[in-house]
Amino acid sequence: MSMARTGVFICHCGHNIASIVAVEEVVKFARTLPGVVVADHNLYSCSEEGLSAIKTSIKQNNLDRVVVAACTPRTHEPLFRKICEEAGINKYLFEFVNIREHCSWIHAKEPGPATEKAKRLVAMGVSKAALLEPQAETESSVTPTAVVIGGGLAGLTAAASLVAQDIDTHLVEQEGEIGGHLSRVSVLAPEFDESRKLLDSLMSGLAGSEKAHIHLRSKLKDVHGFVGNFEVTIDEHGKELKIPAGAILVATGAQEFQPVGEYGFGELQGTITQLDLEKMLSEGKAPNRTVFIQCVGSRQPGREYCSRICCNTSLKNALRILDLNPKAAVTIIHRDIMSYGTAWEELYRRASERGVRFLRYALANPTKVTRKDGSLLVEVYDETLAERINVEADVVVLATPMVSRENSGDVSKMLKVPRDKYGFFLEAHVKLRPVEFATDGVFICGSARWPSSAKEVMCQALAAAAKAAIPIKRGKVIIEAITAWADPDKCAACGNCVTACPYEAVEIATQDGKQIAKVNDAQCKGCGACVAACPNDAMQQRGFTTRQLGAMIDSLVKNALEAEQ
Amino acid sequence: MTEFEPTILAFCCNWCSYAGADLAGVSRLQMPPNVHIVRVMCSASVKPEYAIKAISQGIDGVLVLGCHIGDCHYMTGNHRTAKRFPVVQKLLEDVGIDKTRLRLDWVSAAEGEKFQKVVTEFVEDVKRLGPNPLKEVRF
Amino acid sequence: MLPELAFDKLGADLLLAMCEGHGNVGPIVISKGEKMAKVRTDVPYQLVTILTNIYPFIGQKKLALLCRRCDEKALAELEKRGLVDEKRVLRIGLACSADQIKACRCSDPVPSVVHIGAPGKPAGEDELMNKLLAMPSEERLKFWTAQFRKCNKCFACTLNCPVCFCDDCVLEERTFVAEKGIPPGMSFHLIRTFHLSDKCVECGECERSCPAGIPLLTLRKMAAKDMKALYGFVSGDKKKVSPLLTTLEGEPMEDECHEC
Amino acid sequence: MNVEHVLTTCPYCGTGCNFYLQVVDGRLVGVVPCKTDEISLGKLCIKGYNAHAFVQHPDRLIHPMVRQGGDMRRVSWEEALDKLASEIKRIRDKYGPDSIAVLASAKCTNEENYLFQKLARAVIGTNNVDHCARLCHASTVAGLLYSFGSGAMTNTIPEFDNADCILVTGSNTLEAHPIIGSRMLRALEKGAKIITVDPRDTPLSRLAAIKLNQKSGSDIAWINGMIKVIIDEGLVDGEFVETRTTDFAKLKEAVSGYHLDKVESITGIPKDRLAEAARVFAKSKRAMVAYAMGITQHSNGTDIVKALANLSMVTGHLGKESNGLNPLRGQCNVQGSCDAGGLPNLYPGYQRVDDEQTRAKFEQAWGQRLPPKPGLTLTCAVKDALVGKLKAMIIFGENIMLSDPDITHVEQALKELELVAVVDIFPTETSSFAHIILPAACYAEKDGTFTNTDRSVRLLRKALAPPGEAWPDWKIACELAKRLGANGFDFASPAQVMDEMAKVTPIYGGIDHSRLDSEHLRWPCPTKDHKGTPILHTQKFTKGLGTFAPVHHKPPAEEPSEEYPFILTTGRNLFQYHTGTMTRRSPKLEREAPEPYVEINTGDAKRLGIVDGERVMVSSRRGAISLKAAVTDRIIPGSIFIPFHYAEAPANRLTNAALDPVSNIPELKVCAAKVQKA
Repeated sequence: MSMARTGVFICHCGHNIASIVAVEEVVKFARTLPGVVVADHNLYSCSEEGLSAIKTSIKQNNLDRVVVAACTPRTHEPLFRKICEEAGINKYLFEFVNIREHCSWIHAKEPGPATEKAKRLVAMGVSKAALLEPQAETESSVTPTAVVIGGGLAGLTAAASLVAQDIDTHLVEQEGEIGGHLSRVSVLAPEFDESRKLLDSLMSGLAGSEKAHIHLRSKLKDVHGFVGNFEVTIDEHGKELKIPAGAILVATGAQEFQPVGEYGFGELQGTITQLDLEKMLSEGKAPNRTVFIQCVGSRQPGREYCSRICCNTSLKNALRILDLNPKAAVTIIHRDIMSYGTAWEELYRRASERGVRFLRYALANPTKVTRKDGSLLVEVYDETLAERINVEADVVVLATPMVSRENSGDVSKMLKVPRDKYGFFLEAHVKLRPVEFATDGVFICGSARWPSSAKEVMCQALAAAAKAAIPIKRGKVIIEAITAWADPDKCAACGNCVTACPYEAVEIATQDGKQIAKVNDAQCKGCGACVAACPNDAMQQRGFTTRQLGAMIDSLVKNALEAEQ
Repeated sequence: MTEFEPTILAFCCNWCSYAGADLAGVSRLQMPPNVHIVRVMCSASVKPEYAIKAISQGIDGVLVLGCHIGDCHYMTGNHRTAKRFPVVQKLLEDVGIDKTRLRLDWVSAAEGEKFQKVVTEFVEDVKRLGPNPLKEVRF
Repeated sequence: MLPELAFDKLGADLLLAMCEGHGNVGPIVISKGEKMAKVRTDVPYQLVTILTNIYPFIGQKKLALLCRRCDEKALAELEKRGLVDEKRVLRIGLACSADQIKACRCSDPVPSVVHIGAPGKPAGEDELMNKLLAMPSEERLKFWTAQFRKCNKCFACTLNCPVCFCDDCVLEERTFVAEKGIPPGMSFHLIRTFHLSDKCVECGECERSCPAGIPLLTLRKMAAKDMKALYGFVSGDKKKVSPLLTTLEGEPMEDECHEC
Repeated sequence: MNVEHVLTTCPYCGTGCNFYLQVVDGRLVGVVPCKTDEISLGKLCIKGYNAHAFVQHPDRLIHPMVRQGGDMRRVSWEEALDKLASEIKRIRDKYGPDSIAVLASAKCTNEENYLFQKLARAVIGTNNVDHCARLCHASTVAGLLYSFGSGAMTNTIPEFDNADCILVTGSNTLEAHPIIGSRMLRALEKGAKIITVDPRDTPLSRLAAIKLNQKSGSDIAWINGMIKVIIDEGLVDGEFVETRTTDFAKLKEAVSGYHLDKVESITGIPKDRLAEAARVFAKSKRAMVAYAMGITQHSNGTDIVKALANLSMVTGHLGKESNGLNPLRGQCNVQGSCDAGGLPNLYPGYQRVDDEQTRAKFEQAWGQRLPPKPGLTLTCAVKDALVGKLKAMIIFGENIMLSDPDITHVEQALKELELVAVVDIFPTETSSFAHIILPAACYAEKDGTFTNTDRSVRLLRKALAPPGEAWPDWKIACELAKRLGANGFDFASPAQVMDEMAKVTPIYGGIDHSRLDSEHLRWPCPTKDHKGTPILHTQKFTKGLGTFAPVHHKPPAEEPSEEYPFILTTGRNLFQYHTGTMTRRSPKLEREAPEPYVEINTGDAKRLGIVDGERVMVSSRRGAISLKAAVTDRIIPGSIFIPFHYAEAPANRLTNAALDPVSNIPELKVCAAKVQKA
């Protein structure tokens, strides 16, 4: 292998880097590094001028490695990779060095040491770059079918959107009927629309189309394959059905927490949950004296999160009670009312105007509910008045949080997608990839991710459907070349990698008479777990080979330690 | 005699700790300039061999940072990391190298402060230990 | 009697043992009908290693070998990784003599079935290990660097190791063992110790075959102690997956791991 | 299905470790150490563990070839041998027998070397038989014959275990003789003091109690300096000197001028350190000296060896267990090839060809008139070829195009020759000049014996058949002899050859293969009931009284100059062996040391602006080579070191063919060189 021809480009990032790191000095240093044929600096590497400068330099010096020392690869790597491609070299021959977030910005008071560190970081990058290899991204075809798991508002909305885009869509619902919570709630705040109407319009979208396939009383049983080529096995009341699919949407929603034992729930007649109340109201029954208790079972040790929708639901239902029964007395006992946004805050105002009583309690002084001659007695210590108040009620509504579905664990295992510690699913990136999972081709929407209002659920569902439609419409998926491979000469077929892989992407196969590990590129997510598990350095990850990382360590040793002496 | 400035190598996973380090930067959280980050996709891909190689060659400390348990981008990657590195620490201890020179910790993408804290603490710890004795050893 | 046991009772095609010849004691492999010289169990050849050398060539043949407790464990580690087929490897239980047990500081000397020799008592803990662990770490480092300085990179420790299964050893590469000629230095020995931490069966062959007389078995025992302390893991059990490959499930998920 | 473990002897250094070759159905699959072997104790070095790797390499020579015009043509054995025989006849008839030289081989067995020299002397009719011992220990043989009367290790390898003091000089023992090195490490563990004297840091010197870095070519100065200290401080073993030696007065006189300041200025060794070393060595109860090429490969090598003999005698460290002077022989059978008479002036067993009675004995035994005058040494043969005095070389398994000094001259010499016949296992730099190439069997493919450096005669046992049409060298020698019309070459096996050799070689008198199969025998072993001799000179020296030789420091033939400021010294590394014919075809060894390099001191490198790993040009008055710089403080300033294994940058392009007048050993260890950025 001939010596690499590396170009190094140090970014001033205006003052962000240059005001701390002596950029010219780093450039001079870079020129002394092995394989570096040109080192230069730009005011803003990511600007038009910056980019074209790099491009010209690549061509003029016929570079085959490019190192940019600037900000973070997490935001800018794609941009510079693109420039490399435009300049005619493989984009995987690019290496990013972060001297802003990881240097100038965090050593603002030590320009000297920061400059030295920047040099070492650049040297490490250059030493890795020298060992980079061009990579070809693999393509694989996509089955033009989507599977939506969950027939609630999220699932329905997503499915309707997919069908509208003329995509074969299977909707898998475990209950006997479509709708989920939507069919148990009569009106949707803040506009007080009838949920029935919404449900019907969504259903009508599906009913007519031969693209829509609805599976009731069906459970997810098994999932194999990878983006574009999944095989989803479901159990449709007893009989097994295999669905080939290109994308999978998780819309399994959440469920209402049953506060058994709290505030006499289950023992004291009259203590109910929001869904019980929804049922009463839908039958036109509105109690005379109602007390809502908020945050029952949430925002407390063990379940720290705020369920986000309970306050608004209580406000909505308080107003509905007053609509049906203007004389009714309604009290909301809360820890603080979370009616975020204009519309919800408006509800809060109306509720207070119409005499809904708000009492604030603290976790430290729990509210007590007892039965006293025919009615319920709610004893609450009001934090604002700093005194104990007794409220009598016919109905005490316990506003409990949405919790993750018991079976979300199984779904997580089958789809190999992560959950947080409360059992809600974790998206790939909270800002950059909010409706996707790290696992390509699997998407998330609705309360399965986090308790959400109907509006939010629908936004997410539409977003997820749009995202899922991309590979299907494109007809192929491109797999980033950070996948692993096994060096057949070194592999001893000990199977460590097979055990270590979270994605069943590695198997021991026979290749010309020898047992060796084989990686399925499309299934490999490039985590590198197999690399660390391999005792013999046979397993390698593209773009992160042990030789590349080893070279970075050697470089640091050379430039930091040998400098010392 | 100027104060001893340790050379420290850090491995950060792309999804959490590296992002956490970025956040620390964006938030201008100041910390000592001894730490050099190598980006990997997941802490599970960090071979103990790297730490051993670095420490054997005289690097004063090695930091391995991953996502919090349960938040791994690859589900259980960091579980393996959590299983692996305590063993390496023990082995270092067995041959007489202070295990403090190798630290494993978790930093999420939202924990700029945690990143700053871990880095600052670690640099302090290693300073307290003094230079890696293997620097002096001639084999 | 050994051939009868191997061929007639156990139904083996080949028998691997060590016996006298040319004024020495060495390994032999015979098939049914061939006669063998006097068997010498007092010379501890690492028969599992010899087996793994020839294993790829013996096809579907069944091979019986003299099997000490540590050999059993080594075979378990290999079977666990699908590297040998237990149906093709038949064990003739060999109980180690008191001297051998002492030499290996062996705590688990008795094979599951004893065909030859009398079961011996386990030896106490490795004295050198305890001495070293009691030292201040600077002393300990001094000790090991002095030992490792003698290393002449012959690879006897890997070549003779029954559970080292790689043909090309990572220690031969420059990726992790920096090029500093001989001796190879600390990384060589630490990496090897780590690689063996979840499979070493403490047969002591590395120490016996080390021309430099480095107390490698003691180092292995230290690692074994660590694995036990951390994960209650003891290698040599076919059913136990290496803790280095499993998740934390079933164990406390210590989130902040500040003992790290 | 047939699995065999064949006990045999290692083909590399002179330690002579025994191990088992693992053979599965004729396939060589591995090496297993022999735990009961008295020499190796079941330990091997990396070369030993890889001794199987090259045997079945595709490059092996598998059929005879004859040059036709430019290229080599495959022919039958018949044709090849007939051609060789007729060529030899032609040249002998035209120019006389002394125009032909036979190169025996330190890689071949005793039996084969016996046949080679018999072929030369009794069939071709010349004493022109020599081999690479000329390049390694010729000066030892000459020097120790003078001092003791016998040129071999006085003690045995296991005895190193129990020494209190080991003085190692000019030997990189852990790399060149690793298993002897491991014996020294055992001694170290028991508290022995190791003293090293060398221009380089070696793996062993780093463990030494006293490490002295000397300037190359200053050996006699420090040795005499030590002896002076010993005499001045009354540390002489008076009784030993009195009863066992002669010419002490001469020695005393000779060393009197070696004041430590003067010595320090010549050698660069701090005087107090040298004095300390002298005391430690003299005062130790059991002290052994081990040395190798660093001592012998000098233009005054014989004198240096004598100086070491003086040091051992003056301290009485001789003739007792773990007390002695021990030249470490570098090749598996370099000791044996000398024992077997592969030398121009000596018959088997160090019997002089210019001695009437001896010659008569051999003429009688071989039924042939034998030439009286000693033949050409290897180094002189090359010189004679250059001037057209020598016309033919029959080369058994040597690669003089890499191993000999100043190979530019060797190359010209080979081109001058009318007949170059090479018998080898692989194509070599030398065979590319051959008119006839004959494929030989390697150590694993034949029976025979090697004699290791401590005089143990060790059996080789055939583990598998030679590849293709290859023959063992003994058979080739016999078939050739027959075609030259000789009798007395009808041997059915090497065992029979050994029986004949034993008859005419007193020190091997009691040795035969059936004994060796189960016994460990060291020569001298005169009779069948003799158990062999571990320690030499116990009661008296072979020659009677040990003789002190008054020797003086003499600067090397070539000293650093303006233009060539460095002293170049050459040697081996752990992983490669000699000209690399075998090791470079063993993947694991080649991987460890894949390319040539020159070791240069950190300070010198800085001065020349050379960084580690950079390509540099090293040149001497004889040539230039380009290779990688290995910048290190493990070599003293002003000296550079190049291993001689690598054909792509042959150290011997640079080395000086200046010869030691007595032994004709070339000064491979010192020449003036310069280093430049390439």
